[in-house]
Amino acid sequence: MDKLREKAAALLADGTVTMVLGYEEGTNKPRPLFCHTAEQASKLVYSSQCINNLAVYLTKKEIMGAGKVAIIATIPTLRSILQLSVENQLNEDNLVVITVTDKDEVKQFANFAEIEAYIADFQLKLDGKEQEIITKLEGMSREERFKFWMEEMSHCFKCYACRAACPLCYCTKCIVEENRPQWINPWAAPLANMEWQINRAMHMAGRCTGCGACGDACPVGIPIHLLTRKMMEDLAPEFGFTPGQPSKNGNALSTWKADDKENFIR
Amino acid sequence: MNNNNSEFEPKIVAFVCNWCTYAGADLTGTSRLKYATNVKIVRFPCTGRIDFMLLLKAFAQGADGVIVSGCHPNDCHYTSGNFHARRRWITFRGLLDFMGIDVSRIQYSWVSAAEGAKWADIVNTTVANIRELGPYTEYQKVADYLDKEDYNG
Amino acid sequence: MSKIGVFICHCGENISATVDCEKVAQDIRKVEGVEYAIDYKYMCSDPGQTLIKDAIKEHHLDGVVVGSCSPRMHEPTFRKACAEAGLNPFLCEMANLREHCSWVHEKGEATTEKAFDLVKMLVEKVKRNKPLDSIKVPITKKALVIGGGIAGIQASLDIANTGHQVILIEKDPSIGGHMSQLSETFPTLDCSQCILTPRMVEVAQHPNITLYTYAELESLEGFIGNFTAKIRLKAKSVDHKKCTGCGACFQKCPQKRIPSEFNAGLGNRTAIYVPFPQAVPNKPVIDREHCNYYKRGKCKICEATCPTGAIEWDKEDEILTEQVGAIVVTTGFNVKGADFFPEYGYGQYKDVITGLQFERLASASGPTLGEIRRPSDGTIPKKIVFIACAGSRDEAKGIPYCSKICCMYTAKHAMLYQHKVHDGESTVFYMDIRAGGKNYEEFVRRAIEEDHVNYVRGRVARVYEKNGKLIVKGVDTLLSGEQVEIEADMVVLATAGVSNCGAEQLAQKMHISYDPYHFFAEAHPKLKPVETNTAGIFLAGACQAPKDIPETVGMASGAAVKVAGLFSNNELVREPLIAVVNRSAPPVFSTCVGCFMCQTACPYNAIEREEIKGRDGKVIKTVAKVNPGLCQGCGTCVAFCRSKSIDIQGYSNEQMFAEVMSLLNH
Amino acid sequence: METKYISKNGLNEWFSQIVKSGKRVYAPVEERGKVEFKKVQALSEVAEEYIQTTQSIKSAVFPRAEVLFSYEKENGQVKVEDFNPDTVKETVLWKVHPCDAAGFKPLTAIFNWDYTDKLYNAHLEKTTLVTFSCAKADKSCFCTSVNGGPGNTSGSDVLLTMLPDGGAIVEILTPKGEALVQLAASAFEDDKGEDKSKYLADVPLAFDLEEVRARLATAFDSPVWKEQSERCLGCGACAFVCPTCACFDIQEDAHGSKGKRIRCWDSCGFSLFTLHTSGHNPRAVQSQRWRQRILHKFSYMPDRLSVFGCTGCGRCSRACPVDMNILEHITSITKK
Repeated sequence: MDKLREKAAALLADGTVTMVLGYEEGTNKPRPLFCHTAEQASKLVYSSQCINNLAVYLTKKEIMGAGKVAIIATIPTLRSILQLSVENQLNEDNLVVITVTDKDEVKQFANFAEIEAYIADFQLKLDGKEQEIITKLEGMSREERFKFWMEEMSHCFKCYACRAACPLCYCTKCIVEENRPQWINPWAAPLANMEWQINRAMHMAGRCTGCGACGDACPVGIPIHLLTRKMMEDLAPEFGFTPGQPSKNGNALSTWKADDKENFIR
Repeated sequence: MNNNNSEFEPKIVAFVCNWCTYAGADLTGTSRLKYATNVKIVRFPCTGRIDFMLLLKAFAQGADGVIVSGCHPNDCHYTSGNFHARRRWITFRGLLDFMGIDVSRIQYSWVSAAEGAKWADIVNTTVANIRELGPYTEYQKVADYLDKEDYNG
Repeated sequence: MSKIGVFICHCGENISATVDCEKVAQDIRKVEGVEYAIDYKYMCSDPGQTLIKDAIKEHHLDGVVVGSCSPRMHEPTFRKACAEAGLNPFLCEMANLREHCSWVHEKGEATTEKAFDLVKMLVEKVKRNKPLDSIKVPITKKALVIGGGIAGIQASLDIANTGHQVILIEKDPSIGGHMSQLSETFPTLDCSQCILTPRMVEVAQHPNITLYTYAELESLEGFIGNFTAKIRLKAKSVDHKKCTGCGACFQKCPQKRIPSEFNAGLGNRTAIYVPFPQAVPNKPVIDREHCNYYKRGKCKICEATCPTGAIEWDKEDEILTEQVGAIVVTTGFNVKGADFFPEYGYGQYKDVITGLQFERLASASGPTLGEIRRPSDGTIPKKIVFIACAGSRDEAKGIPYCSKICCMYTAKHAMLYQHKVHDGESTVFYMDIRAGGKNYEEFVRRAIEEDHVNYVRGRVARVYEKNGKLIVKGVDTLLSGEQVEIEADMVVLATAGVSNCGAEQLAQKMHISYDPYHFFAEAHPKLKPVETNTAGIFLAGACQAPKDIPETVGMASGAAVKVAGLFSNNELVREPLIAVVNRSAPPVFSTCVGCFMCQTACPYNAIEREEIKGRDGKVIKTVAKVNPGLCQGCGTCVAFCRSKSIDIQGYSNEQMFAEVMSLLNH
Repeated sequence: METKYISKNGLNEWFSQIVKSGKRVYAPVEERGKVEFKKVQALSEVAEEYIQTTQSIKSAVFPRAEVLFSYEKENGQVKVEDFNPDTVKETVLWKVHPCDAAGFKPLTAIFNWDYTDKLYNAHLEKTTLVTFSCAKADKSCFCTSVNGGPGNTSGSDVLLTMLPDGGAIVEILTPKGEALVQLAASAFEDDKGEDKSKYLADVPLAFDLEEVRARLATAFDSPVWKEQSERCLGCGACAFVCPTCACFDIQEDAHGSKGKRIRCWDSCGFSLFTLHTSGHNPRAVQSQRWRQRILHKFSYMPDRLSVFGCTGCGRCSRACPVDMNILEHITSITKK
């Protein structure tokens, strides 16, 4: 922890960066911290409890400003950074990416390519609880699954915390805000909620890096992250992607292969 | 399910590309082959243009079934629009199924401009299939929730 | 509030026999926004069209729906009629009441109801139509042809003869390509150079053709009608303006043992060289890799012998920038060489050669002056074996396709051999004989029947040397199924035709697609065989797939006509049914976030990057921009764009949404 | 009004009489690991062990989405079917917390400020609040700092304070409450004179509300908003769980020639909330939206409506994905 604070303080003190994004102690668990001065760096913490995906702030102009910024990134954050870079949302020269390794060492990446090499060693796996719900759902009849999701969706009040917490939901105008035509009804109701989630999942297809921030953010506890995770699990082998590892040559929906399956097409 | 399936007339919307299936359906007409009136065709330039949301909107608006049809692989007027569409369908189907939406109500097909007879067959079998499945009330019920007194916000 | 006019056609009785047209017209009047509705016997007739035109003027209509036959039939007719009445033609839509309704349903209420629904759907669409103007793209009437083989020569001459300027670039020191290497050509056995060289000369002398040999495409930007090509003129080290082509230099050049590319390695050339006697231009270049001076800093014998002082030792590559309106890619193919067939002993035994090498042996201008002699000892082979499908149609070799020309040239080779070596004995091992083409089958039959070439259906397993003979081991799968073993003096492999080296990089430079074997991809396998997916770039010849000379020439002329067609107008006029990226008020400017995933989705590379700059010139954001010259209007990007920032004119999100909603609203 | 005692059995009896009367009863129910208000039939369904429901009960009077009126066009005529207050059902909200009940006061003030909202008032009129004093609190609770408390009666019709014997002290506060008690009058006994404060949770005073108000009066241009809101993601979770947030949007659910006009929840935290058609946004950045949220609750509402827009329930702090702890933020303002 001291090494991390020292590193952050040094970056700020020598003017390398104007801000360091990291974590501080919060009410129940660590929360995002924005250090603008070397003194503030003393508040930095880092542990497995740090679950917010800080990459979400990298596309917010009002937060980032024009200067160079450092980010203390967890593995999920690193994945998101890579995906954002593939999608032309980051300027490699304006970003210092730091992580804390398993051995508690502070590691600064020279470039995005180095991040790519680093995260290749970390396999993205569904945790037991998630797998359990997915297995349960797969065991259900279709009607039961529909009931399950409708019940879940009936709790959604469209606060869009899922969207706000997701580093890859960075559109200037979200489809739910589009009203010519009004693709998705803007009020909270089971169908309108489900249409939103279907859109979110489709928009995440081949892009989601599986950080789970959407599910963590949902104040009413809908396991929405399963939708994007399930898509990842299903599409990766189908289309030859590695879950959690961004593909530079387009994503699941912007590319195709001549031998994609078509057993469902007459 | 509807008890009067014999009287049930399914509402089916067909989303087709201009160059193959629309032309194929034209050929069905020129060949005077007959099919059920339940299906209405919406013309798109290419299957690549068909937004998945339009399918959902059709169901929400009361469609009981949907046909999506375009050029056979390698026949796309735009070379690869149908390949992109196929990808999208694979992805979309998987998601819908996981959410419990009845994907058997969506008939995907390749119908070329020369396959007038195939188009008539696709329409007729889809109508029969949807007639068998009954109206998609499961979906339509949630679509107009606002009239449901029990909905607790 | 819209003022839509609806015109229901009876089509004689084609529609009215099953649809109550009068009722449809009556009912549609009640639909909001419908100002006028009428039914008529023949809408497409003159009086019918007049009906529409009058109604547009009288009722100030801002949209028209014609309920009649398929729009694929009469859309242009009715749009033209609307335009004549002063209504933007893209405010006219057609409901398909004939092919999609009256002809496929029985008479009845349901049929009339469906007809009404179809008309209503189009009414809802047309309410959201926008007046559109055709897209006009200026055209630079100059073509670039890449590759100076027979395809490039033919395309250049054809384009030049229509009066347009052509720039032909060739990477080698001379044009001519593979065809110039061939001895005689099937199925007529006329001498290849005799028919080719006049064309080469014509190219060189044509006032409309600018020829750059020893030149390659460096980069390509722009779009149809408006390409900017950068061409690298490789340093020839000889000033061709001064050089008279006397040949003194290469006679004196001390580097004499460089394998000649033209002779497929069977002969030698010097470091300063003209690839072959009939080369165009017939002036030498210095091969710097082998030149003593460039290698060791000493020699300059050529400079000493040159009577005009044409040698330019310090010459550097030049980059030439040319504006062109269309490009024809004719970069040809190659044949698989050495190391690819260890089991056939190629590269190991001197007398196992490729078909191309055999061409050089059989050519009167070749290293043996047309006599078939073994490369190893110069003797005349008495027994010769030809192996077809060497590599082709072999999944294990990674070449599953048929190279198409080998069956024919193998028959030709065997025939030429029999003509030249009267007491010789030739055997052809083949898998199938593919002789589809005018007089092709007859040609093969002649080889077998008149020249007594021994055709054995079967694969050769191995070729090895024993006592100075090449032992060819194979199986006759047609007759006996038994092992065949032939002691041959020479073996000729009909090696697979493959894409030219560098094809992939060239395709990427031009943004055209290519297949898994790096042959360039045509826009449509049947209907657009000479077009690529990038508008304005055309293909001809074996760069698209292996093909023979007649096919290549035909394709080249086809491509030339496409170019000439394009150049026949000052502007390219296109239907405006293309995608557009939205623009909105500052500070957003466009809802496009610049993820550029649409770029990978677009089949036409029509999506570019545009920087939106503030008054201070600083880039505010980078967004997608559709190049109207390239977009073909498929709409794949539209369905793909997450933020709906890209939309397609004529099939917009609002239009399609309204159509679907209207179909189900009752 | 009147204080009574009700035994454990009496409570059961009263509850079943309420259900029997045909009124809808909403109470906290534990499901999917969350406690939320839900329609119930039996007291046994009601959750026991929890601090706070995730969402407030404001949806009982201000639903997430509600039809203002419906219309149909035919032959050029428009037929409008207005909201009918008679369709609103009698509803009992059972086991509401005092901070939730307190939220009804600012809500009522908002919906009757410059315009008397027919829908809101119709719901309110038919709603009876049976509030339970809080015996437990967590570190997000701060009702005592915003004029409330774990046994506060504001907004309630009946306030129950549970006793160790399973019975409860019953404070009947309004005629509506009295009417509800009358459904099972025999279940109630005379007040036993117990002091309810013994059974209330300890919620320490964190800040001086008037001091906050005074400081905010001059804080519009303070850098504090940017500092506090840096991590704010701009979602609407805080507003939607809040018992007093009342922002709404009016939307159209149109289907061809018919449709409905719908009122649905909105949030000042969304950037779209104040976006003009021109593209201009008077609250262009999140810090401005955060400032609006705080000033509205702690400055504008007391100025205009004489009631604070915060009841100290702490739901926003618990719901926030990035721990925008309102208690911490407000406290820090008093310390600046």
